[in-house]
Amino acid sequence: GKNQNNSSNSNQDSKDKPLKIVLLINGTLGDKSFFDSANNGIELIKKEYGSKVETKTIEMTYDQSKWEPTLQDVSEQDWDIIILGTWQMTEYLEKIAPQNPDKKYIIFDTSVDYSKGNLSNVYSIQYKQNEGSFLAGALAAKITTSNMPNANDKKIIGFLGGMDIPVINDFLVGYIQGAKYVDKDIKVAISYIGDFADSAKGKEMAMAQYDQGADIGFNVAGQAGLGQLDAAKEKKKYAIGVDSDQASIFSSDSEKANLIVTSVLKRIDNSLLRAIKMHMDGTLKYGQAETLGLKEECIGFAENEYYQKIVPEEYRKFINELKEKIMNGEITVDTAFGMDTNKLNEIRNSVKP
Amino acid sequence: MNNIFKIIFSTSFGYAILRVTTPILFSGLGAVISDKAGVINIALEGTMLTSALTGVIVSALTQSTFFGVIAAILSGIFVSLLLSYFSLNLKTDIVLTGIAINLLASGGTIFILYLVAHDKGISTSLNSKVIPNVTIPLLNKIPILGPILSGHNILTYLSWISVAIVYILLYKTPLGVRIRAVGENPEAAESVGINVNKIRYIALCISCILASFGGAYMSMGYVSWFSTNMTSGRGFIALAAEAMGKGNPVGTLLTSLLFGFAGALSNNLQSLRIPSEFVQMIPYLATIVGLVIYSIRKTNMLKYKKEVQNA
Amino acid sequence: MNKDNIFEIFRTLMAIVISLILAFIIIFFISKQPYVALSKFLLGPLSKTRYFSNVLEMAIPLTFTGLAICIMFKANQFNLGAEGAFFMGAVTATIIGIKFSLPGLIHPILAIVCGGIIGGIFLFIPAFLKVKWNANELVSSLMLNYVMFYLGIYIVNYYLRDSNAGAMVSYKLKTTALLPNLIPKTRLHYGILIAILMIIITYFFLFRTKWGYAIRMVGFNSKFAIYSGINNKSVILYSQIIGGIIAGIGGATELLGMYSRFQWQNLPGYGWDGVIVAILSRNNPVLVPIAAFFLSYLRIGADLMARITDVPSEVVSVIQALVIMLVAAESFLAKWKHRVIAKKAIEEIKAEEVNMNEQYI
Amino acid sequence: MKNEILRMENITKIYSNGITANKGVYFSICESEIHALVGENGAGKSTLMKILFGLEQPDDGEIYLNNSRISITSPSLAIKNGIGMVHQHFMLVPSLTVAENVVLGLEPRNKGFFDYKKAVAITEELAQKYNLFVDPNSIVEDLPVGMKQKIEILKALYRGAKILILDEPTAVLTPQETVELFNQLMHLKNSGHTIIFISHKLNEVKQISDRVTIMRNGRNVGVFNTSDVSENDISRLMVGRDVVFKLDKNIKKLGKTILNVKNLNYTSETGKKVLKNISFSVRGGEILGIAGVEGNGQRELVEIITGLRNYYEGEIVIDNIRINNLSIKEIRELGTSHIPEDRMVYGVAAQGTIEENIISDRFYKKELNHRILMNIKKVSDISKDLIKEYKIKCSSSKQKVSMLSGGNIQKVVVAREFSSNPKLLIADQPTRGIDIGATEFIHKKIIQLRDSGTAILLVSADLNEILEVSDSLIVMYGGEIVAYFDDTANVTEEELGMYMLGLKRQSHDEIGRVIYE
Ligand SMILES: Nc1ncnc2c1ncn2[C@@H]1O[C@H](COP(=O)(O)OP(=O)(O)OP(=O)(O)O)[C@@H](O)[C@H]1O
Ligand SMILES: Nc1ncnc2c1ncn2[C@@H]1O[C@H](COP(=O)(O)OP(=O)(O)OP(=O)(O)O)[C@@H](O)[C@H]1O
Ligand SMILES: [Mg+2]
Ligand SMILES: [Mg+2]
Repeated sequence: GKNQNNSSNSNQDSKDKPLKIVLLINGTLGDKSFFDSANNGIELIKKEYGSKVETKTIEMTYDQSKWEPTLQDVSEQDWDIIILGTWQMTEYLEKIAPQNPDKKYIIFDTSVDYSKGNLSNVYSIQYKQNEGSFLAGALAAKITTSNMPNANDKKIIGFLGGMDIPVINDFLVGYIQGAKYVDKDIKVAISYIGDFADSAKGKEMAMAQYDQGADIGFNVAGQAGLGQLDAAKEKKKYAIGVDSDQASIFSSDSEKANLIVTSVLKRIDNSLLRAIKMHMDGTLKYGQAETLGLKEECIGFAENEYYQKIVPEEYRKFINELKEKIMNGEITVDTAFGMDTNKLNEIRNSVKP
Repeated sequence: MNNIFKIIFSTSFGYAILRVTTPILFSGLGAVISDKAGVINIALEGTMLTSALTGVIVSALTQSTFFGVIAAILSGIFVSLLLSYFSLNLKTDIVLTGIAINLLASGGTIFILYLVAHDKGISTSLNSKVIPNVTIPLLNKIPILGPILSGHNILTYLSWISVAIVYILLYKTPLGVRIRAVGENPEAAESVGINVNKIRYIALCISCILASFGGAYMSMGYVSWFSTNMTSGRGFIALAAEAMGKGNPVGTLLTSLLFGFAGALSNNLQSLRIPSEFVQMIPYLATIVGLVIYSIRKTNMLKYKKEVQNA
Repeated sequence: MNKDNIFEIFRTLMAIVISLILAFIIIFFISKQPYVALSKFLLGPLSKTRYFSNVLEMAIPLTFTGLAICIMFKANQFNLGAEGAFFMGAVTATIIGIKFSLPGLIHPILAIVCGGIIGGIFLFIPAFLKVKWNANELVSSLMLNYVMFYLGIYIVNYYLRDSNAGAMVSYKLKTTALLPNLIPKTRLHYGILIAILMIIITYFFLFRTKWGYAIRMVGFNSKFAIYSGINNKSVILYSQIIGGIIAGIGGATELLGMYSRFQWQNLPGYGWDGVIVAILSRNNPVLVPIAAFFLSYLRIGADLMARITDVPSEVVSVIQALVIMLVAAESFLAKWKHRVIAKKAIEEIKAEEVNMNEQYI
Repeated sequence: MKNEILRMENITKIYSNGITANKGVYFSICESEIHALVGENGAGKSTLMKILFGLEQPDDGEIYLNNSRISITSPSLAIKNGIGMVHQHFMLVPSLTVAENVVLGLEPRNKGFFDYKKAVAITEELAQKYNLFVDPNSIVEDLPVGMKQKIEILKALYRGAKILILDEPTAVLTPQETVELFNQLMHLKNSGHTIIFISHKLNEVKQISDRVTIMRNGRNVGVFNTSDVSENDISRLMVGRDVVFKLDKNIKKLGKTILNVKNLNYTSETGKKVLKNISFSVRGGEILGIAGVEGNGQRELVEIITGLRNYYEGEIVIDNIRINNLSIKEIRELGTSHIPEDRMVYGVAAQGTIEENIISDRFYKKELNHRILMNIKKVSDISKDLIKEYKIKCSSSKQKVSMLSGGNIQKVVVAREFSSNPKLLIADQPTRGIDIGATEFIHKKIIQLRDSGTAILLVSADLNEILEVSDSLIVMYGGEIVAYFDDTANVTEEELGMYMLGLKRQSHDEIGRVIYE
């Protein structure tokens, strides 16, 4: 009763009342990865629209038993748009969204199953992280076969994953494909830390990869992956960051920053701002999923000062060409989504050092 | 298989073992002291986490590694006081107190990190200091041993020295005798005028100080930042190492090394594409197996003795 | 109800009040809306059926692990493997729920039974190592937790993984395997009945059967038990196996009641919570649900506070820790209690003396 | 009258479980006296002394030392005030050496380190001075009780105790050791120490003390010059009635052999040969006593017969069944009962209720179980009957055993072990540390059991008891049987003492008679 009144009121008065947006984080902030990026999206939205929006971010923590109740709660409150992310939330959303047809939902990094019907109030955003990591793989392959100062003559590159899960493997598959695109004989040392928190273990594993002959590694492991950057500094080898511009995180430590050749960026913030803009314009396609990649600038490559400085121009040009090729569909990058474990193992074994 | 041996017999692997061992050894020694005093310190994990954060924050604020470490230790002492007050004065079950403190530390550190660094994950926005590595002059020249033993973090060396310190403390000082007496027969200790609670306070305090060194090592040596829950169960592994080392400082050193070995092995084997779940199991399986071997040997020795005697 | 119990209740209430005051002080410093925050914390769970149901939902797994640990602690076996057994119970239920086709009632029962069996088998390991070679069960069970975790993850990852899913999760369980909801519009499921049943069984087992008696005697004084002819080793074995079974059943129940597929990527932590519950309930199965409810209420209240107000969720764990430590503080107010008892006794003695003197006169 | 040195006035102590242990007690001692403190189990003696030693805090009352009021809130303050205490239960740290135990808490130091050499020297010096010879370097857990007793006294003396509290020091000593201790006490007294001496053995009280304070039910019921009162007077004041000191025994009616031990040899974990070729047997209706100084193999013998220890050589037969490979339960099912030496370690689960403790040997039996569940009414009835029969002082059958006094705890053990209709009873120190009333009661029960045909093996360090209660007797020394007496009536304490200390031994043939078949 009361809630419905509230929400219909807010719909009527939407002209003068601010647009109320809530972001649900099914984890905690501080991951330097997509939750932080999503939260940054909210910041961007605030910056863009000021008092025209009212926002809130709720951390639901990693305890899964809390996720559904929270989603249900905010759906009953007077929010206009509810933003949430990750595949794990899809089932709850598929259940709750139809019960609250007057609410709008934006879900990122996954898509709801629209064939279930009644989801015309849900907009899904997916990312082509494999495109970004394809470029990372290609760059890594170029570097390991180069005679850059910290490169060796072994054709081994590293991949440090947080956990053996589809999103991470989507990065991996693109990475391997990119590396092989450059040189068929590239080997990839692959390690999974087992969680996203233990940066010391991340460092250990990265050290092990460097010891085994890798001269560049790509970390896709949230904060645990940052251990790789320490390892790179200690072993004087290269690293590629993920999600946020990791070289700039360590800009105060130039020795380290100078080894981080680039970072693959998953711009959830951009994608959310884009979505809200489209919502304001009335062009957002609720009831549909979109997959955003390099083209939409939702996947990016940190072309910062370090990139310019460390990576020879020749390679940068090469990467730019690849980027073009991916954007215009000349190259299609494989994805780990929907790939079964055997196929994945086959790929991983094919590059075993 | 070949690859595995190549890895195991490399000096960098040996070096890695010692690096992985350090925090476990510190906490394990901490567990030795508290165990000897008859108070099980489950809060080692929380203590490490707390001091890891404190070290980072204070070293960033003061721009001094030294003060960072000192502050890390002070925070460890603070945790020990909390633990002692509740478990010794208010008689809260010490295991429960330990669990509660771990809970408190895991949430509290994130909260404080957020207050200080406006970040809930990692302290990289703080320009914190690191404890340097040192090359040991002559040692580093020796082939094989040199690269394994030299060039470690100061705290790694301190952890080895701590084994001796803890040994001397327990077996060669009046305090040590009292700690052991209190652990073994508190009534007896009380009856000779020893203040049992005071000794336990002291033991828990030393225990937490040792764990603090482990914590400081994590965030100011192992890596150069604090990140949430970065200790990832090392405090519990230390408890296991202590129990397996039968509460003996030297035994604890050996079992910590075993852990370090298994941990380093698991970190290295990953890239050989053995299912990661199994590789990650290695350290824990190794402990269980180690524990069993140790226990079997002990049981057999007893049996053997009997048989010989009664033959 | 005797005087001691009254005092216990009073002491517990005082501890709760004091820890709430502490909580309030903390909240006051960090929140711009401290009164709202506190009222959400305290009363939030009662404000909606759904919230209250959340409390009950969470109390279910806590009850299971609490009971499991209760039995093991009662036998003085410091086995912390309930965490892993719970996890493996859930994995087992997942296997049964996916790979078997069975009619409605039988399917969950089979899944839960198998979950229990697997839990029991795993906790048999530390027990066996202890009996056979006197290996410390605390260490082996602590380590075994990790082994069980990685094994479970391996099974899900390699045999049950839904490759269409965007995360490392299993296929959906067959709907016949799920435990239906008890009250519509909430998530409260039939598992609560299983939990209640388990409380009753555990209570009777511990206090009314010869096996329970043996467990308690071994726990009190194992030398006494041995001397009396009780088979210490078998008690050590079966107490831990039963603990594992209960934890395994708990894991299976939680999975079938609350989830439609397996999706844990970490140990869910109910094992440690079970230790808290067992200690708070002083290893008494009858008090386990109360302790579980208390802990669960605290958490749901704190969640609501964090969700609705500006108090960050991390502060919640700080407050929780304080509450738990104070509530379990045995000596808290003990001096005061002693003074009350002593005063009364001294009066009685004086009265006795007067009587005696009168007799002489 | 000598000078009063210490006075406790109006002491009241209430334990937090509600038990009032001392009710307005007045207690005073003089310089250089030996002052006995007697009373039944639970009368409050230990509590009063613990208050004096700072281990417990009184709820009311004052303490005056040399007429100035002091407050003793911790043992260390008591020690500072020159008060030392030797506890009823040893307060030693088993894994430490004698010297370490002696100096614990007041350790000699050398540059901050523990000076072990000095500790040894101190111990030796003290031992010399007070004639209390011990080996400073041995580990305490390996030592016999007599030795432990000496360490306890040395501990107190090392701390400069002028007032020495001895809580039942003789309960575990042989007559010779007691004599030795008394010599030492006299020596101490003459060198200006004051000794408070707690004992249940009134003959000792008569023998050694100058004055005696009698406690009953938490109160002081009188102080006397020891020479003015007889043992009977004391016991009457203590118990409130006359106590019979002489046991009436029927002539034994011997049955068939129940226990037969043949060529038993046993080596301990530490490699010491503890039992050497022990053979004897006990028949139904007979009480065979085993005398011996503690640590001469009696404990191991008992533990082997009852199944608590294995890996031995030789053969043990109970009621015609070889028990070498039987479990404790099976041995008990043959009709064996066992009163263990240390009731707190083996005899009871202190945290359990009286009921739970009473059924520990029979809880699994059909009569106490319906199918799955136990028959709690039956359990409760059995317990109530036994509480009544054995006069166990308690508030209910559901009371925790830890709240009972020592004597009543022992009665719980005795009630359980006697009520299973044993064919064989092993009674190991059945009355150690309990008062005369309870001792008398237990002795009577043992004899009752014997008269009903049970074979009884009685192990005791209390010679009085051994001679009074047992029919025949063996003496153990150094793990061997060194003497056998067919009839205890023909043995004197002194003679027994000679065998116990290894000063005398019988010929092979004489001992051989202990095997009847
Ligand atoms: N720590 C304690 N807590 C509770 N009650 C106790 C405690 N110690 C002793 N009591 C009780 O106080 C009463 C007096 O005990 P106390 O030990 O002083 O007796 P006692 O005269 O020394 O007896 P005994 O001759 O058996 O040694 C007993 O009823 C006993 O159960
Ligand atoms: N904390 C306690 N709570 C309850 N009862 C206790 C406690 N401590 C001791 N008692 C009981 O009180 C009695 C007296 O205890 P105390 O420690 O004074 O021994 P004691 O008098 O020297 O020994 P005993 O009574 O066996 O001769 C014992 O029977 C003991 O079991
Ligand atoms: Mg290369
Ligand atoms: Mg006493």
